[in-house]
Amino acid sequence: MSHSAVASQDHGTEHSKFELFVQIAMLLAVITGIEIVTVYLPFSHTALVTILMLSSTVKFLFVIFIFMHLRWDKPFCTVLFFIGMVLAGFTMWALLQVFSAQASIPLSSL
Amino acid sequence: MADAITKSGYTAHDEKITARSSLFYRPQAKTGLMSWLTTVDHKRIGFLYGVFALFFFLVGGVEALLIRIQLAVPNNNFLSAQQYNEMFTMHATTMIFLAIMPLSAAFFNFIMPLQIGARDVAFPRLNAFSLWVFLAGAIIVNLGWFLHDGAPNGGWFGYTPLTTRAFSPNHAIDMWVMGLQLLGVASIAASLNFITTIINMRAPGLTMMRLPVFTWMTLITAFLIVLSFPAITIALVELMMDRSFSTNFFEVSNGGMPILWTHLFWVFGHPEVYILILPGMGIISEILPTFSRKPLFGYPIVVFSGACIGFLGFGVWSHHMFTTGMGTVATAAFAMTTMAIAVPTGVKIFNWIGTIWGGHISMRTPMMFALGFIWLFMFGGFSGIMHSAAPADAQQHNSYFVVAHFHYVLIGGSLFALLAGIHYWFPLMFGRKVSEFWGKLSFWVIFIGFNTTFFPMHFLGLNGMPRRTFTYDPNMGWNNSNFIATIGAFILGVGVTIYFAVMVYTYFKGERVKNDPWDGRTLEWSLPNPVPEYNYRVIPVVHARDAFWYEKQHKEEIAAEHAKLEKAESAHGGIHMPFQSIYPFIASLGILIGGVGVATIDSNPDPKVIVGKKLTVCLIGLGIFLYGVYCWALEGNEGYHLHLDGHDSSDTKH
Amino acid sequence: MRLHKFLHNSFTNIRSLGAVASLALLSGCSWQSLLGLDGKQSTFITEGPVARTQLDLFYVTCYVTFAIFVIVASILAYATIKFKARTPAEESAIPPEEGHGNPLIEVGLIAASVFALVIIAVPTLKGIWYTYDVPVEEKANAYEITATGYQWWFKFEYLNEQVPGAGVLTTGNELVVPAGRPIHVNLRSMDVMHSFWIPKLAGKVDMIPNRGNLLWFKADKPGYFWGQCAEFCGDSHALMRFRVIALSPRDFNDWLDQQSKSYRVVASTGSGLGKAQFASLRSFKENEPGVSGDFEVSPLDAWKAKQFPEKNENPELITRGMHLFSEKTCNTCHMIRGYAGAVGVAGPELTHVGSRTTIAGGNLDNNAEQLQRWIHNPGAVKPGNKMWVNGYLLNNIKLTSEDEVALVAFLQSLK
Amino acid sequence: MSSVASGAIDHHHDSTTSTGISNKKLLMWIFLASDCMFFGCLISTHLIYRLHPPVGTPPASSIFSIELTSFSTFILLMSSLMMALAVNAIQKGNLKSMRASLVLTIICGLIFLGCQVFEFSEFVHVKHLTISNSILGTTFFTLTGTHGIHVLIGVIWLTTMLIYSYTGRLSEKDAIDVESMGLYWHFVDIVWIVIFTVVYLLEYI
Ligand code: HEA
Ligand code: HEA
Ligand code: HEC
Ligand code: CUA
Ligand SMILES: [Cu+2]
Repeated sequence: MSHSAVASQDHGTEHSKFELFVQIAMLLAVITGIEIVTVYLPFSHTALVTILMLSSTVKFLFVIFIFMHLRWDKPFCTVLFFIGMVLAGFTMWALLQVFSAQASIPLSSL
Repeated sequence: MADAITKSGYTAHDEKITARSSLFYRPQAKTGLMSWLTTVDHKRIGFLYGVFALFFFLVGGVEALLIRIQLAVPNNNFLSAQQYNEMFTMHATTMIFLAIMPLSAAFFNFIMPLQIGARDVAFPRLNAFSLWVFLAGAIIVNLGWFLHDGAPNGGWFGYTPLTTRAFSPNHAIDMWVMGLQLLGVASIAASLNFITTIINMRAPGLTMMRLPVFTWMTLITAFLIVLSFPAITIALVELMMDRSFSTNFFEVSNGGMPILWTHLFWVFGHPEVYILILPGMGIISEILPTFSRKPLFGYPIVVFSGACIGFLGFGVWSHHMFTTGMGTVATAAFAMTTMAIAVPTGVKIFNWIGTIWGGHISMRTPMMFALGFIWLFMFGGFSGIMHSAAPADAQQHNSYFVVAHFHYVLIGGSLFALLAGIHYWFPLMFGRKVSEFWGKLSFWVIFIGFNTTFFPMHFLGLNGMPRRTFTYDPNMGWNNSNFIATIGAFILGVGVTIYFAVMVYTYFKGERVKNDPWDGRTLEWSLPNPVPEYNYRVIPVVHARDAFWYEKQHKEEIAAEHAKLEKAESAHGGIHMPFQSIYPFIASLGILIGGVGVATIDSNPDPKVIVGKKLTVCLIGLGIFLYGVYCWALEGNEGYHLHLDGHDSSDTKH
Repeated sequence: MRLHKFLHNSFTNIRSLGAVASLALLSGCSWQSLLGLDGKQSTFITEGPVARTQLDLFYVTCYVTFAIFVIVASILAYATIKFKARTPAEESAIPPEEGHGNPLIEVGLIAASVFALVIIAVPTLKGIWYTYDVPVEEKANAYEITATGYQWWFKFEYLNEQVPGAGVLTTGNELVVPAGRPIHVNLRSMDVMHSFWIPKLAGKVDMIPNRGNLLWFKADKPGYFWGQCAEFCGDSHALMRFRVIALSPRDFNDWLDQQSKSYRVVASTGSGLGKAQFASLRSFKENEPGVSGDFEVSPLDAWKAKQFPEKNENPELITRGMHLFSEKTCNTCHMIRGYAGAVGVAGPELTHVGSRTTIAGGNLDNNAEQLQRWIHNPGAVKPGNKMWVNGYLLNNIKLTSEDEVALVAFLQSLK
Repeated sequence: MSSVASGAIDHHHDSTTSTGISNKKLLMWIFLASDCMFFGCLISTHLIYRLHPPVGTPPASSIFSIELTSFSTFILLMSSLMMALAVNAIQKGNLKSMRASLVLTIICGLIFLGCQVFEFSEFVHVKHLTISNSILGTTFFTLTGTHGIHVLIGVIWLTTMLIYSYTGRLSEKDAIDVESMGLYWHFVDIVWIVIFTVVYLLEYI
């Protein structure tokens, strides 16, 4: 069986990961701060929503790719997680679409 | 089975090990009750899944017969309305969650590791845990039959607000919710395990595009389970919160929307029906090539279409809701995606026909069931397409036309495939073979009984008969079809009885067969039957898609290779075997007790007396569960090494 | 020889079957009735444009899938027969060549499937938009009604018809509509999910709490139609039925006038009532059929006959029943317009209950016997019935058979 | 190797998996994929009800306290950093530094939980928003509560691991266990990133 062994993960390239992690954490904190400030800015509703969605996606991606090592792992892990993430995202989107249709406005909010 | 496995496998154990892990009790019994409760062997677990599933299949079948008796004649009062509602709710819940799914799981467990040349699944104890939690869930769902509150009666999709406390005040629905919740946990845990196993434990050379199709479908099914069960889990949590903590998810007076349940349920529910059919399709894709003595036609595209079905299956849920007034755009979108599913499904049908085309078809029982599957499933698929035309579905929805559709795909599809699979792998599992005569007889009786039962239902539905009605009037024009359907159900019952009687007989007394009786193509047939505990003496190296077929054609090279591998392996320390463990069982027992406590016992209405009966039972359950998990974690995933000399197994210590 | 005879026989059989069929067609029998598909809720018999659109679409799906079925099934059957190994020798012969598939065939078949689906998809899309709401050009002519589902009966509110002092005109379980006009029905539910289905007029749409669904239909001509709740809604879901009566515009207006009146008071003549006038109670078996439908005349005529007072009315009995109606707390749940105190809304409005063909959600014929059966023990007719559970059991309503007969007379008088 | 008749089998397997990814890690990733769907449905529920709130619902921004939430968001981010450092440390074989990071992670987790308890009790007692008196309360408490339970489980897991690292059950070669736990912890963090945006921030625009 041993000859089928694939070399175990390579963690050799992590000389400066400590700094990287700290930097990323700072970055995330900064983005969060910006988010909090943006909501009070006089932008249009759609613009604000877009900004918020984008910034939280960026944070999301930083965490999974850096903190959760996806960047250094086998791409397969990324694929696996993205199957779930994409399907969940799609389902959420579809549900929200269905429920925001005119036909779905509940009587209790009319 | 106990016998078969014990005899075939390695039985002695290493004393040194016993001493070393004396802190925790590591059971080693290979026979008797303890050996089953503590087993981590995927074959035994698979066998248990199968036994439970078949038992529940009979239970569900008896419920179906009671339904049919009630409907045989108009205005019958064989069952009361309440009993009838319990009957179809439990019939569906039992058949779907306790019969077809675990029967598929039985094959996943038993066959899949063999097909990928593995010695076990990735997490053997987690696998045992899944089994026992499944059983706990099954018990809780069925508990109502024996209690004052009665069995669940909200229909298998438990639409709110009928299932909220206001309209179903007693504990029947609580048991349903709790039971389904546990079944979900069991299914997800098992599926995580299967995915890891298939992805990570393949024999060398077994690339993904060489995987047997059954294994592929196992993988896709497991993904579907892992991704769709969370939706029902959330729905059930919300319902449970509504029932127990008076939240407002489905409480209209505070702005709740019952329609939300419907969506969440079908977000799960539609993938669920593919969870039921894909394993069947996998089995069929194994059987047809074997008995046509030809490789599967268009392997890559069959695999791809399987994945496609799985993926598309997440985008069609609202076709169960065409009549909920979603609005034109949503209805149209879901109608289109639903139709799209016909394409990959059709591709599979075409490729199966392509497989038998030009083959040498040996018409054995498994093959009969497999061909029956194609016919009936295709038929059921067509009525599915009729549903997908949303305006037409406005007439068909919740009528017997739907009942006809889904029994064609569920019985004609899933069940036929599973029955085929039982016949097909029986020799491998038990070393005996079902008599062809009795096998074929049961096939024909089932086939005829099935069509007699469900074909008339198409017309019943179009003639306006709604489903889930415990009675109907004699002047509606439904009498004849209903009566025929009832007769059919009894023919079907006879067929099923023959089938099982023959299986049981064969298990004890059937004709013994040599290895590889069907001239199989996939790896599992290279094993002796019954399969030894460690599966493969030597983990094989895979060179081609139909691995065993290739081996049979390159006997010398393979033999040489085997010898080399064997040497390497024994130098490496022998065969790794995991220890048995009782803790998965104990943890599940805790879950069972806690679950029963939560679901059935009235909490003390007086808030000052908090420590009511309920809390006590729940805490006991929780305690046992935590104890189980704690010991499970601490005992560690250790195991022992096994050395085999020649053909006799023996125990060597280095 | 025997074969010949067999063929001959079956041939004559087919011929005679054909003869029967053509005879039936000539005599006006449709294929639906030949096949027994002409039930009261048959979707094969359409009496309005919505149901017709749905049926036409259904036929399209049938044709397409049938064509595919014929092709695929014959190839499958051919392959099975042709390539079957008939002898053990054939079985163990050298296996056929190892073919692995043919991309061209696959692509061709995929294209063919997609094409077949397009044939279905186009009318599907058209149908979705057509059946969803009243077409724009007919909107102005549409008649609006709100239907509300309760466990296990329907309430109908005629939004355009105001009854002075009593809000909109309300009825229960029998929906009377004008024929030839599009009817726009708002679907509501006050408890659990129900579904509103009149197979011959339109496919179903669900009644969902906290959701404003709608459905439209149009009856081509006056008629009497069977409807049914089509979403599982608890114990008596099977018994949650209703009727739709489509009337010519003239009749409909007459009906509206009649319905807008307060309840019909039958003046007492003052003569006492003798014992003999009480009919004795027939005991019913549980689940015994009591259901309308085998009308001697056409259902519509039967309905029309119901609009007039019963022949041998007994004013004393009716007056007695009228008093009992509030004595026995019936009025807490049932509204009778004009009857002081009868303002309940938990049950169907009874102002003109005597003019309906059925009672108890389209379950029982509206005649003295069945009415008595109903008020004697509603729970035995409809398991779990709210009138039984929240009325009889909760209010401890006890009726002697005299009471029952009097109440029945009263109810029957409400034309 | 051959002289040891028993041992942790999984390790052996891990290094020889078909993909080279260890079983535990793979299992964790699939589980997280599944959990995406889990939280996806919960968040959808919340958003759907926010889409058309019943008449008379008070604006959520009058209930939420952005300061507190921002603070706990920040804390959770820092805990993620600590967790990443812990994994980094044990992968380099530095058990001591891992312990330190773990302790900090646990503290951050506890602070987060503390904030949540404070927030909840404030909402209930001061703002009169309970789980049953309005749909907002229902979805809000269920969603954030479920997330809180995930955090709690994480804290218990972290603590167990910390204890193991002293008793010797957890050593340098068990990096994979810490790594899987880290994946879980980070996931809980990203769920919060989403919740913070769609549940809290969106209410203020
Ligand atoms: C094994 C389970 C299974 C399977 C595989 C399917 C397969 C399909 N189902 Fe079915 N379905 C159920 C189980 C299943 N279903 C159940 C249990 C319910 C009812 C639940 C309840 O209400 O209780 C249900 C209900 C249901 C409905 C809702 C009906 C209603 O309540 O109103 C719809 C609507 O669109 C539907 C559609 C389909 C379609 C389009 C497929 C397709 O996947 C079928 C595709 C197959 C083919 C089409 C045949 C082969 C193809 C060819 C030969 C190619 C060429 C063909 C064409 C181009 C048309 N199903
Ligand atoms: C895989 C799933 C599955 C299977 C296999 C079956 C199998 C059968 N089902 Fe059903 N069924 C469903 C899934 C399934 N069903 C679902 C999902 C519903 C919808 C429920 C709902 O609306 O909520 C439904 C609903 C349903 C209805 C409609 C009820 C209603 O709407 O009012 C009917 C009516 O005829 C029916 C009949 C049958 C029959 C006759 C069988 C037969 O095939 C059964 C054959 C088996 C046997 C006949 C057993 C043989 C056993 C013996 C002979 C006794 C031996 C006993 C011992 C040794 C103890 N089923
Ligand atoms: C708790 C409330 C309640 C009380 C009290 C009550 N009813 Fe009813 N009644 C109902 C409900 C609810 C229905 C509809 C039942 C169904 O069809 O499922 C009904 C139906 C009826 C019907 C059939 C109406 C139709 O159009 O189908 C009649 C007639 C009737 N009730 C008469 C009476 C009489 C007479 C009494 C007094 C003895 C009475 N009810 C007391 C609730 C009540
Ligand atoms: Cu109302 Cu079924
Ligand atoms: Cu579906």
